[in-house]
Amino acid sequence: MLHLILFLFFGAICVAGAVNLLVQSHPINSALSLIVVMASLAAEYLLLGAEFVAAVQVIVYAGAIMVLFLITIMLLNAGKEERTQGSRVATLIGVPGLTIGAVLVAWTLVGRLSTTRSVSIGALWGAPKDIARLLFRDFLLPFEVTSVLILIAIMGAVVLASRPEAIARRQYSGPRPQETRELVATGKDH
Amino acid sequence: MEGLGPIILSLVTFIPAAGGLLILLIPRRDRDIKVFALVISVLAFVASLHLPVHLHRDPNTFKFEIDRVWITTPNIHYHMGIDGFSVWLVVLTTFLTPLCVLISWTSIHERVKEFFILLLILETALIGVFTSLDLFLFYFFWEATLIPMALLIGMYGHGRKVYAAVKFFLFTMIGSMFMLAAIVWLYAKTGSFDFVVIQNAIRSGSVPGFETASLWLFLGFFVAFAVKVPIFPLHTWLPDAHVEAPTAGSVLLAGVLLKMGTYGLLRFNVGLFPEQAHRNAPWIMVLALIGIIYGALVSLVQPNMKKLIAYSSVSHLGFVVLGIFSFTAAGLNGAVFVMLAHGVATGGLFMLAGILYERRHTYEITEFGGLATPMPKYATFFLVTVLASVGLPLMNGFVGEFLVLSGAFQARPIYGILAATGVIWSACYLLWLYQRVFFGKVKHEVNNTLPDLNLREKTALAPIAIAALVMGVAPLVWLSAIDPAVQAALAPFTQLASTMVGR
Amino acid sequence: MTLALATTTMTAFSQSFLLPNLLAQAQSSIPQSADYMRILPELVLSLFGMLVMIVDPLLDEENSHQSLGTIALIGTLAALASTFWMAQYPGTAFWNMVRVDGFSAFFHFLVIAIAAVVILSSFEYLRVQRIRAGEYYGLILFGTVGMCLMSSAIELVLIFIALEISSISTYVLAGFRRRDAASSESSLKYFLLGSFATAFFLYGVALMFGATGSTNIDAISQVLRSGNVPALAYVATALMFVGLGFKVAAVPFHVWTPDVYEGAPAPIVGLMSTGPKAAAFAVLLRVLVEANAPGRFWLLWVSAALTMTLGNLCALVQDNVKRLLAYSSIAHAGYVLVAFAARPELGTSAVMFYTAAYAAMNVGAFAVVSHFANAGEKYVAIEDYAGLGRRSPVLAATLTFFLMSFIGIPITGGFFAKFYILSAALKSDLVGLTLILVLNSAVAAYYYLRIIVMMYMREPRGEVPVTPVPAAAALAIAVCVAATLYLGVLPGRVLDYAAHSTHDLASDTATPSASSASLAAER
Amino acid sequence: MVPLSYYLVLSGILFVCGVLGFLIKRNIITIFMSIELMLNGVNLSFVAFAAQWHALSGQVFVFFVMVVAAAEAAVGLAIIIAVYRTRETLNVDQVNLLKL
Amino acid sequence: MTPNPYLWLVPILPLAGAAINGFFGRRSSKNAITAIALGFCGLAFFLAVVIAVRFSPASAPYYFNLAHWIRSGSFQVDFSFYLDQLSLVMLLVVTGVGFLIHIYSVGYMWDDDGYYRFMAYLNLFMFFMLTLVLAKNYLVMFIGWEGVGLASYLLIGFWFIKDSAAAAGKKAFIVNRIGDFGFLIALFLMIKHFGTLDFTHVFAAVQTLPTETAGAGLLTAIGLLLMVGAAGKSAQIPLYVWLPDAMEGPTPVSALIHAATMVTAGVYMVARSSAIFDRAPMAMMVVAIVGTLTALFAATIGIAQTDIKKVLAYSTVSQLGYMFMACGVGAFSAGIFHLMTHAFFKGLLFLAAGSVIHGIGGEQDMRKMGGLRVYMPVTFLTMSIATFTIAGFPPLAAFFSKDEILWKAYSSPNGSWVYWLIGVITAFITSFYMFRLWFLTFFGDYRGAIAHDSHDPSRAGAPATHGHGHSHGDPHESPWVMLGPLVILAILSVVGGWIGIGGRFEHFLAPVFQSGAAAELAHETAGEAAGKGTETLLMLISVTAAVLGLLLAWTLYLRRPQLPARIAASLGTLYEAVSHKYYIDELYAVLFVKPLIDGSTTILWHGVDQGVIDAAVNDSADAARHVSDNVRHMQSGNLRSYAGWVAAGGAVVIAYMVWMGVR
Repeated sequence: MLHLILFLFFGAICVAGAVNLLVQSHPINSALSLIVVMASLAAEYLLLGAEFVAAVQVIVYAGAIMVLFLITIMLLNAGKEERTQGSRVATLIGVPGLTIGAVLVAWTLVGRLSTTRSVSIGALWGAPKDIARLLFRDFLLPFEVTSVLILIAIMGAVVLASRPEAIARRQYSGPRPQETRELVATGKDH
Repeated sequence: MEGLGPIILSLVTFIPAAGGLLILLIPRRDRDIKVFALVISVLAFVASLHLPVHLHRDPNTFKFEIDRVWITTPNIHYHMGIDGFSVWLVVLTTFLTPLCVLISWTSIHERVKEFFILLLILETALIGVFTSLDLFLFYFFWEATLIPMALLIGMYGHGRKVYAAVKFFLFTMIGSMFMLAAIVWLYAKTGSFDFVVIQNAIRSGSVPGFETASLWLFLGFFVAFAVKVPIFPLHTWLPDAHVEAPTAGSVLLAGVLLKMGTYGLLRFNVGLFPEQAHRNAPWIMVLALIGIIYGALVSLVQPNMKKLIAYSSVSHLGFVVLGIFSFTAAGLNGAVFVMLAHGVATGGLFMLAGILYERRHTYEITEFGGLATPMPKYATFFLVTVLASVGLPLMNGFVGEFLVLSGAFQARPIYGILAATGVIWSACYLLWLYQRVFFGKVKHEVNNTLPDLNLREKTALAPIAIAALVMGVAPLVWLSAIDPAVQAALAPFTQLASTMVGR
Repeated sequence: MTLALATTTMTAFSQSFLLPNLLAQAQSSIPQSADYMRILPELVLSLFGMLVMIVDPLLDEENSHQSLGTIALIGTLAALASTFWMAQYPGTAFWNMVRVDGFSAFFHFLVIAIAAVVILSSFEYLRVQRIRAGEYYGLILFGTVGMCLMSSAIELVLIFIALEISSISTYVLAGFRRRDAASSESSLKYFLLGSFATAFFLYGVALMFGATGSTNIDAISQVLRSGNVPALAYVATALMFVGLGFKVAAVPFHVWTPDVYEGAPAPIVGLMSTGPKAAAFAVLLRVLVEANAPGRFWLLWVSAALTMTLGNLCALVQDNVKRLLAYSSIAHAGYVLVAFAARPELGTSAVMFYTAAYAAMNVGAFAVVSHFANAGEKYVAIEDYAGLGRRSPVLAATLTFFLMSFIGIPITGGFFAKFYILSAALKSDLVGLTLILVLNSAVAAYYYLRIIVMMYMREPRGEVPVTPVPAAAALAIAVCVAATLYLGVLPGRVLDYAAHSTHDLASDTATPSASSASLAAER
Repeated sequence: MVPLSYYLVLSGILFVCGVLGFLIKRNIITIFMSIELMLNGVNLSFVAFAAQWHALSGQVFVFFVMVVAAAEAAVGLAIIIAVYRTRETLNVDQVNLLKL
Repeated sequence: MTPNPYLWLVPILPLAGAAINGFFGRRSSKNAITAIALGFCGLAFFLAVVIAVRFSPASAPYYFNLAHWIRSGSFQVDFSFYLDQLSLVMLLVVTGVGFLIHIYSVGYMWDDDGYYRFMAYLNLFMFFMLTLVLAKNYLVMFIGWEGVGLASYLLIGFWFIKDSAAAAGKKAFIVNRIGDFGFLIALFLMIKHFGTLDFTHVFAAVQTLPTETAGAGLLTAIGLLLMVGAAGKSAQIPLYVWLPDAMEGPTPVSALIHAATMVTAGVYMVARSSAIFDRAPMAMMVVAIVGTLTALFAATIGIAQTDIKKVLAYSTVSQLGYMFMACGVGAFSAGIFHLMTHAFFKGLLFLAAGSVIHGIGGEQDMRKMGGLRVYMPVTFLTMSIATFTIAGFPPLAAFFSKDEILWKAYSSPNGSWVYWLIGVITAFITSFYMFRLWFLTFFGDYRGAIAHDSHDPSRAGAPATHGHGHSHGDPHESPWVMLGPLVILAILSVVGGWIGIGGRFEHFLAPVFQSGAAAELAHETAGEAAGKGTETLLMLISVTAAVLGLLLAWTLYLRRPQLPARIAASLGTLYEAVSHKYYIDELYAVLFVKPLIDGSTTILWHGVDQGVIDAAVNDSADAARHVSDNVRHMQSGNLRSYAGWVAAGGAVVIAYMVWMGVR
């Protein structure tokens, strides 16, 4: 009973945060509401008895990733977003389609689910030890491979975030490309 | 005894292409290239003469057969061989190519090297179409003719050459795609590309699901060939292609490429699907009929010499289709013979038109008139070719048309009668053309100064005239080779044909 | 910055090699040497990737291109060699994470070969476009690792991670032309939509996990072949199809392709239109065919039809060669999907052959394009190709050859590729699809022809420069021509191999007849 | 006692919210956030299913997903910065040089 | 049937001459050319005579197979030649008259630049004509049939500088082609039903068939179709239109081809096919009617013509009508008889007219002639003989032949008095316009202006007509090389008919027309008593008709020359119509030619070809491009739209899969 209440409570916060993310016009607020969502999700994980995941959720997501987001927002001091009408397709086709899909999925999830067994706190024997066993034995390869992933991410970040002029000044010679987008691109060089 | 046996066929087929590749190595001195190309093409011609000379007469097998495994999966063989249908077409190709080389001697100024390379490669592809007995090989050569021809039109043509080239390419491409589907179906069901194997499989009824599919297969092949022939509603690429193409291109286009279509109808549509062919004969013959009369009438009013000849080809090939689908000995013999005759005569006409274009840079008939006075030799050659094309007895045009018509008449009298009106039409448009171009006083001053044929042109034209005459006087030389193949092809039709005549 | 890089490299290094030894005490939890053999190419690739990263700071920008490129090239070649070695050790490794069989070996070889050729064709390009070589080659190598893993992984999670590796590396590579706004935009679009689609895929994985209780392909296929299929599995398949359909650019998930291809550097387009795509097809085969995903027949049928038709239609009026080729690649994806709709034992080998043939010709075509594009990729409009046939005949001839292969003229790989798909489709009586395919390839001839016409039948436009083809690019193009020709003249060996490995796939799964039966049931 | 389907529905809602955000938000960063939202939704269902099947692997997946998400975040934000450099805007509707 | 190895030489010789002159004539001297042409033609004639001398009815017919020509399946055609009484007659006529005209041409064409061409063409014509005559099967006959058409095309258009000549040549060829079309169909019918084209086999097969009473039948069809061919070649209604125009050709050509030989080929062919016609009475009747009508029709036109050659042309048409009338009533021998005599006197007429034209410098309008008998006596003499002959005065050749025809038309079972009546009327008209011509040309006084003024500039391109240095100035007699043939022909047209007396000619030909002749003979013996009396009566009537014609012409054109104009005025439109040949050419132009050209241009070419087919092709291409242009706007470049597509697509996929799942 209590369990259900807790679930509903955190679920409500979670959804509220998600919706808030959508309605807020300033990225900062969206980011914050996203943090709310993540935090409440962590609680839900606890309810499902996944302590480890809950912990990682808070540390990695709320801690690391969102910080990155905030830093970027600050760096680019992104203002309130203007409500431009760039795409009719998104609203006319995407949203209705999305709703249909969502309804159908939900219907399958609720109605046709093979089992609707319910779960209670601590139902899982999710001790970190077992998880470690999984991670470093059964899932050793994915674990190792993630390192490659991270490496790529770092390289990518380094390449893309560094300023192109650095190269340009050193090697550039000959006439500027004339195309408009080139002008847009190089307009910032000096 | 088949002399050189199996090698000769590959030799004939690939001599030109080899020559073309050699030209790649020759430095860009146009004269050497031309001479070399001429030598190669003549060589190919001489080699090809070996075929009819040593051709077995027995109907049921292919001659000079060579059958080697090329690719194991899919089961593709390098299978070549000829019979009465194809042998003369091969010779026709090798016969026309040297003349093409001669005729483009001076008319091609730039990118000479590429031109002759393309020409020779085209020749190989054409021969290959007639010699290959493996459906894949056939399809390969079939497509291979496409590119050099399109390039010849597009690079060396004039006027709306690009439009013409693209139109030519796409028409044929779309058609051949359906053929590819049909071929793949056959392969999927029989596990072989080999013409003979497939034919036997079909005859023995050991192809699963053939009954239901046969109509579609027939149509698949038919569309591809109908575009090439061209049969009536699919013919509009032809005039454009001809008008814009360089002379040599037109000659090979009219002389040989169109025959690929009729040959295909004969070899595959009739050879593989006799029942379907027989069932669909009526409407196909109607189309052929329309082609004959329609083509003639339209060509009657063409202001452009080449367009006129092009439409006349539509009319003439209508005869071929009519003959093929009459399923009578006379019809088929005639059809094949018309192919050859038309190849020679119309090829000649295009060469003549080209010669005139070289001098005046126009094909408009109104630009000429009274040419018989300044260039009598030219006029004479033109007359001979026209008469051959009109189908005057003792000229090659007559024998074929006569046989086709009598065959069609035996099969379906009314068709024969309607088709026979073509005899009148051809006289109308060709003689009218001749009158407008050569008779009367010289209308435009420039035409007074036109030089008559020079030696090169005469040597290019003489073979045409001679061939036209010889084929008309001694057609047996050709027919005696064709007839066995016809008998073989008609074997499955004997009862069908008889019922048809009965109707 | 380089220091940071070096350290991360070391950590990654240590992670991937020392840790197993640390764990060596716990018995039965030690990866055997065979396990390493089965990921040998991946190991080699990442090794050389790191090598590139290490060497990069030591060289100065000016002439680092050649040396780094050479290292990367050697790496790919070594990996290529090691593929054969790997193929000697069929079986699963790392506790059912990867399986080495003919199938995965085939795609390993293909993907690595693509990477090698792309690297080769990039030598000059990087100098002309003033792109930093170190990260470029590194990313290609690491991305290749991801692609390789995609083809051999049989665990959805690993597949997911591998997918991410290849995707992220290509996201970054797409944005490498830093001075060009188009490049970064394409990178952004690719990235956002890519992760959007990945989320769908992931959701599908989750639901599949929920439906079957496992994420191992074999286990899943066991469940899915056993009588009653949970409804959830259908939804899961749908969602995974969305994700993978995006990767292979199937309509309507293709929308990103043209923009990204137009903006990205030409050689990278050559890579990402073939490498990740081939890998994605491999995954699609694993997920749909090997796992015998339910209810896929009409899904594939329709999306195949849509994909090829739409791709060709849009390509008709394109004036930018890269964009045109992008649409054409969509169309070709459609052709491949036709093979997916065919009976598995027939379709699979057709898919494999097609991806190989398409890789050969497409990489080649883009190599030509990227050479011709010149600094800042100025000359990518079709009009710029006018008279190319006269100004550099060889280049034009090779491009024509590739275009012929696209069209499907015999003795090019493209012909047999199309041929096999057709025969597979006809053997499984997909007459409708066959006709659509035939019509499409006829239409397609038109826009490929446009380029040929431009090159041969139009007069040259003066201002477009034609620089002589540098050795490396020439070599790359030559390799592509050779491959296309080889596949077109002697497709036998490759086909046998594909068919054979199809048997692997089919035998890993239950009898193919079962799955085809399930397909038949769906019609 | 909470029926499992509740968790799944919640995850579904989150996922849908993410997609919706992608569709309607204009700011690139926010769009990226909504992708993260979608991933979170997926994570929840992973954990829920893990609970259903009593399979820990479900939780391990979440771990991997987070790692991937982190990597994506790094690259994604870098890309966004690059785009901002060339275009000086974060509005998606204005990032459409490449079209048709 | 006895083989005769010389037969094939007869046609081949002229061909050799043609070939030699054709190839080398341009560079060789005129004498050489003359020698070659006359030599080979003469040889042919000589050979023909030899063959005739060694001809014995007992061993006839002769044949010779030169070589196989066409074979397909069971059907086969050979180059084979055949000689029986019928073809012997034709052979002699053709070679004889032909040779004479060759000689005449030497004089007539000597000054023409195209002399060698002309001679070559003439020889070529001889070759084809002889092939036609000596053919053993219909296809070889067809060679000659088409070949003479070609020759006449070339010779009519000999002065191709003149547009009218070129057009006339084309017209002749095409109209002939229309006839040949019918001929071909007839051949196809034979092939289909008899499987052969060889005369002997075909006729043998025909013999087995019953006589067709109710018209519609195989033989009737064949007969009618053959008649179409004959009508084309022999200028019968409705295909006669080409012959008058053909007069554009040099006069010897008109004499040889369009009077003596080629135009009679149709008659020969019908006679040759007598076996078929005998069993197709319907077809016979058609032949007779066509012949009769043509005879009358052409004659009426002949009245009002002013061009001397045109008059002769129409008279030729009308005389051919007589021959067909004869064939039509089953009197083939009579037809052939008239054919022979006609060859003599009509050839003579033309040659004489040619000599006149030649003598007064190319003038052909009779109104510009007159009183020429003093200038050119020989021509006058011969011309007079010819005129009286054609008018049918006894005992000249035409008297016998024409009378024979009229009698058969009246008496034979298929005949009737109607044919006879029209025949007599025609005879009257004939003699009228012929004497009109005679009086206008030779009597009165010379109305021609000074010769060189009389030159019609349009003739500038035709050197032969004014090539003579001395042709300017007064009219003059022609050289003997031209007069010689005139004289010979004149003699022939006097004595030529006598061989017909007492039905000798008919009995000579009897073996050829077995069935038909047999029928007639039977009939004659039956109506013997009545026969003789009526025959003489009818003979008298026709002679009177001729005399009346003479008198009328005399009154109108000699005694009261102003009368014709007044009559013409009073007749008004009728006269107009007659003088314009009843506007037939114009009618054809409106009915066939113009609709054909316009229809092909507007409907077929611009309409179907460009308007429908090409338009369809191009439109579909444009449509594709258009669709593509719209479809690609799906690619708006906006990220959210793309996401929208993905989401929507995903929704569809999910929906489908859910449905699959719950199904």
